[in-house]
Amino acid sequence: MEKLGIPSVPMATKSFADLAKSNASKRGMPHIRACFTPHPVWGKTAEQLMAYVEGDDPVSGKPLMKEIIDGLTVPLTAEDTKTGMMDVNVGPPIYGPDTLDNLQKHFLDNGMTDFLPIIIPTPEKVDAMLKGTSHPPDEVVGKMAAGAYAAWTFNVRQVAVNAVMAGCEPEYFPILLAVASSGMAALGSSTSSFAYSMVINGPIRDRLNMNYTIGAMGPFAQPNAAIGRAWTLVGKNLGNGGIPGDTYMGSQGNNTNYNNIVIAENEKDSLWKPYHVQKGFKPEDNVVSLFAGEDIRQGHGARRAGVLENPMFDDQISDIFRTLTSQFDALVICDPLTIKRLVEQGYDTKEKLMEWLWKNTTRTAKDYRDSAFVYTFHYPRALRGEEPYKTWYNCPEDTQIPYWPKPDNIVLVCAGGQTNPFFQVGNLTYRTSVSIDKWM
Amino acid sequence: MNRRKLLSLLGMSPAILAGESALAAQTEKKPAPATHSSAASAKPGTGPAKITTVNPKGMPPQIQLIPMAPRLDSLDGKTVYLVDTGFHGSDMLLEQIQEWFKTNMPGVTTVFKRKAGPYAQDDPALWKEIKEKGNAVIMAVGH
Amino acid sequence: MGIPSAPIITKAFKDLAILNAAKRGMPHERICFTQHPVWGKTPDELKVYVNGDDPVNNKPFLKEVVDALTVPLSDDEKKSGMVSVSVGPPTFTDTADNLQDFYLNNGYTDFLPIILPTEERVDAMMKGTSHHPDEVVGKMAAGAYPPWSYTVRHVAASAVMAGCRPEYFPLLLAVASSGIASLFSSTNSFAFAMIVNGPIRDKLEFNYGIGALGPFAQANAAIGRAWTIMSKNLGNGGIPGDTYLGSVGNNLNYNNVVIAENEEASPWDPFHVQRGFKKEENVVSLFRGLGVVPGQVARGSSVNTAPMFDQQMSDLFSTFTGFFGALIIADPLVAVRLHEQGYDTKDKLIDWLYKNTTQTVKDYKSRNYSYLFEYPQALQGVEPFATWYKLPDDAVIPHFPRPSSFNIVVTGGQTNAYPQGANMSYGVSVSIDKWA
Amino acid sequence: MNRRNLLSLLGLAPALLAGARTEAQPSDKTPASGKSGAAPSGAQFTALNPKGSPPPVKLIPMAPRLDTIHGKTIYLVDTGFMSGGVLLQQMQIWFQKNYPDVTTVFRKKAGAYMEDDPPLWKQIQANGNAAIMAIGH
Repeated sequence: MEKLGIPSVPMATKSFADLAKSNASKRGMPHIRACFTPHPVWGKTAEQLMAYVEGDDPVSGKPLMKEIIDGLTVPLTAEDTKTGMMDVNVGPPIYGPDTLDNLQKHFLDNGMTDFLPIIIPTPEKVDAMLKGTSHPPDEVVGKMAAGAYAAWTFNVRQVAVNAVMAGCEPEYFPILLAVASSGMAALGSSTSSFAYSMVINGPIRDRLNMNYTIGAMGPFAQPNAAIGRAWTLVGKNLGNGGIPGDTYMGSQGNNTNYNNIVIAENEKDSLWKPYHVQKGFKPEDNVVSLFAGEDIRQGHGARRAGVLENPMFDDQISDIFRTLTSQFDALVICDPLTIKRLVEQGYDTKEKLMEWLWKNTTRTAKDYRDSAFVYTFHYPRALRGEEPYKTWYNCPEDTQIPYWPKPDNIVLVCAGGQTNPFFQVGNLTYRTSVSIDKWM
Repeated sequence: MNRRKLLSLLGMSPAILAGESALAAQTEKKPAPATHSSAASAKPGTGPAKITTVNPKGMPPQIQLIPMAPRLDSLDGKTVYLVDTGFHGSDMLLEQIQEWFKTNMPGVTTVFKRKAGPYAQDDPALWKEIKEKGNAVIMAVGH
Repeated sequence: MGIPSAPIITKAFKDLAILNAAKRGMPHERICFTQHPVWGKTPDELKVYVNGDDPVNNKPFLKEVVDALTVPLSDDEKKSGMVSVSVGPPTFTDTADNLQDFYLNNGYTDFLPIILPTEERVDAMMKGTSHHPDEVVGKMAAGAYPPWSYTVRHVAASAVMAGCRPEYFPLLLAVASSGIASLFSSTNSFAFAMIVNGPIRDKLEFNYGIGALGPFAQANAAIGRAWTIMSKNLGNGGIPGDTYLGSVGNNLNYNNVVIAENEEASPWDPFHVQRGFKKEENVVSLFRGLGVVPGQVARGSSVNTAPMFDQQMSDLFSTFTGFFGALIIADPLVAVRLHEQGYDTKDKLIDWLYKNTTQTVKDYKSRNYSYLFEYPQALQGVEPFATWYKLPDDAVIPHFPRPSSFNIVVTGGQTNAYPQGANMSYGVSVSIDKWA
Repeated sequence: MNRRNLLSLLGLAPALLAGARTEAQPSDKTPASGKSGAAPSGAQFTALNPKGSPPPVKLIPMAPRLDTIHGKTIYLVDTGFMSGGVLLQQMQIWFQKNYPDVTTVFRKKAGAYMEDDPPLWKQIQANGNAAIMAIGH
């Protein structure tokens, strides 16, 4: 707006005071005239909101409307009209020399970690990590931002520093480079507390001794643990994410952000095609696929478990789907035993089950439109004429509509140790698949 | 993995398996690093300094060996209890075993029982009944 | 008992069964194995299992069962007495890098870097408590195993490894003294949570604002992680195939769900006060269950009406298993809104949720957990399960057995009115001050 | 937190606020060296900075302000968060009452909340004199 020559006043609720100011600065307007209402706006009546309008800005203490009008009319100062470039400082390239204990404390106190112990990234350890790839240390790997901010760039060496800190071995390094090259940070800046996940396919799983059997998603193997953790450190240090109140706004936070949900697919015991092959890669390719969304939940609460007759896993999965938001997709993680059972039921390919789940997981258009999430994310797209949202907003209220636009919004992968036919469901959306081999 | 390897993982002496005295056969699991030396001090220029750290493991209790119950000469004419601990499908498996006994060892009386209480809980009433009326037990624990 | 017995176990549990029998004192127990899984197989399929071979020993399955009951015992099988279990020497000496590898490769860690527990650091940690280094803190087992015991010094070693500061130590001792391990040996992949209350939250700089459950403060991160490291080292938990059997695993086991209550922004009594403690006391409360899910996506997050958080929570809980409880983790904005709606105490909301979160008897009976855990209790006459199993299929019953299945805690940074729900049951509350 | 503290957290030089041109200036203190503890942990090491490279920020001059809002057209833009629209409608009512000669136009931005909406900006540029944007919740 300001760029177009129209004076404007952004208005946010009080909780976003720090965020709004630092954001404006990052966009080059450190003196923007933002004003604030009390928080929250959602759930207040019209009368309560009128009281906000007639009341004071809780940040400045001045009457809100006077501030808005002043913001539009009081002449600019010299600083307000300044142009040019300013640099952002991230500190010296090397810390120390100092003791390991002091360095450990320095990294922790300066927000460069997840507040847990790290391996100190000495030049020797970083050099050893760099041996894990043929790419030169100064090659630019990509750009990353934890939200709608200016992205930071980073090179192979900077990724290696974070890999060392997280506890990775050099042979894990190509996976991390592949993840970092996607530009996706594992910490988002939304007020929702998002979760992130990666699915790893190909022979590299066995070469690194990744765990895809008992306890596949838990703390039972170094590559699963360290690679997942490194993604969060990469998001903080290379993408400037994870600063509460600035680049991280999740009101309650998400415990999965420590190590992210790392899933090495159990290709050996799965009766279905591996995920990367579905995405057009060869079975011998090494690929990491990234997902983002709300969470992951266990299938135990599902109805129609059919214990005494037949465990109806298709029905159970669909039942869990009904508790997800269609703003994000579904990532189903099946133990190999669950897949065996589904194949016996007739789902001999993933596609057959995806199709069945897509057709059979529905709700009325009324329920769909009543969801606050759908309103925020889908309604604007419907206004723009985007399908299927436009149809879903215009059909009669009692029309049954699917949860997701296509069967492809449902992803099925295999992990687990066959101690019980369980499954878990992530409310997570596929973002991208990246070749690991390219980063060897 | 065979039984011997598995038990050594537990920290149990392989000696028990070889039939030696089972009494407090303490073994020291060899850790990769040297087991003792005074905490070496840092000598810059002489390679990485050695340090000493403590073992974080708690104290496992001793294990009381339980002699197994004497076996029967033959199952003929005996009563065998088939106990279902409650995991999915084990009732149906035991029914099949019951069928098998009827066909192949008609002299055996089988009694099917579902253990009361959740799977990890004891059911003393059932054990008492078996002790009074039964001669042997087949217990389905799996899934 | 004096009665010969033959346990039957599916092949998947082979290692576990042998180890377990050994831990119970019968290293030679005669275990017979069938194919895995048994669940979901037809009678005909099971007949093939029964008439086929034991997949572990490759002998006819039922011949093995009969032999187990009739072949005379060997000398080893008759043996009695006590055996000790070794955990290695008390200290290790090597370079820092080698020790880091050694701890990782021997399963002492969660496979992430640790602070090495040197004697100086362990001594510094123990300055955080007035209790004697050799005092026994408690006993812990990761399931139905003989529990291990441990001293203040053992707890301190794990605390150092996880990255804790000495001032966190009383809280960890309180957790350790409960004997509850955060890794459990079920084939389910359970999750664990702790709620921290009292002035210690500020003293230790716990985060209960923006990102409360995420990696944004040392106290939350390191204390949660220490619980898992303690469970491995003090309770012998977390060995896949032996003391950990979760088929798919749970990401929450790395750091556990650490919730410092936002007592200041909550309109309700803090959790520890509900449990009979004084407000100024420092208390940690432990929970176990399946996991944490966001509530803002549940039905009831309506755009057309004011947000109905009570309905949202109820909708979310109807997809939980009633075997575990329902823990509401409410942002202060949600709590304030509910308070305005008339829920001026946590108990009022719990009462509403208990009465309004319902299911049919048919749905109830069709859930895995009902059959596995509650049907046996019904057989024993335990209420309400005994009654529920007698009602007709279309009868409507509560989703959770009792109001005490529900718990409420407030945390978050008020950037949005979001609740989260955990399918978790309350275990115990422990005084932290006792361990100061 | 005040603006100066916030901006220094960002890594923006405080000099910018004082009106001077900025040079990158190390704000992170390297940890104190020299005070070494007991022997093994006292050895000295160096460690690499794990941070990526932030792009420089291009300063954008603000648009000239209006002399007065009397007789002007103000767009009230709802970026799509929950209830932002209701708040702006209350504000419209306030303008009608207190500034009856101000024309207010309410618009909901198309696209998801983070996406741009160029046709709307064009419309405001053509028909409006000022804008108030509701970003909150």
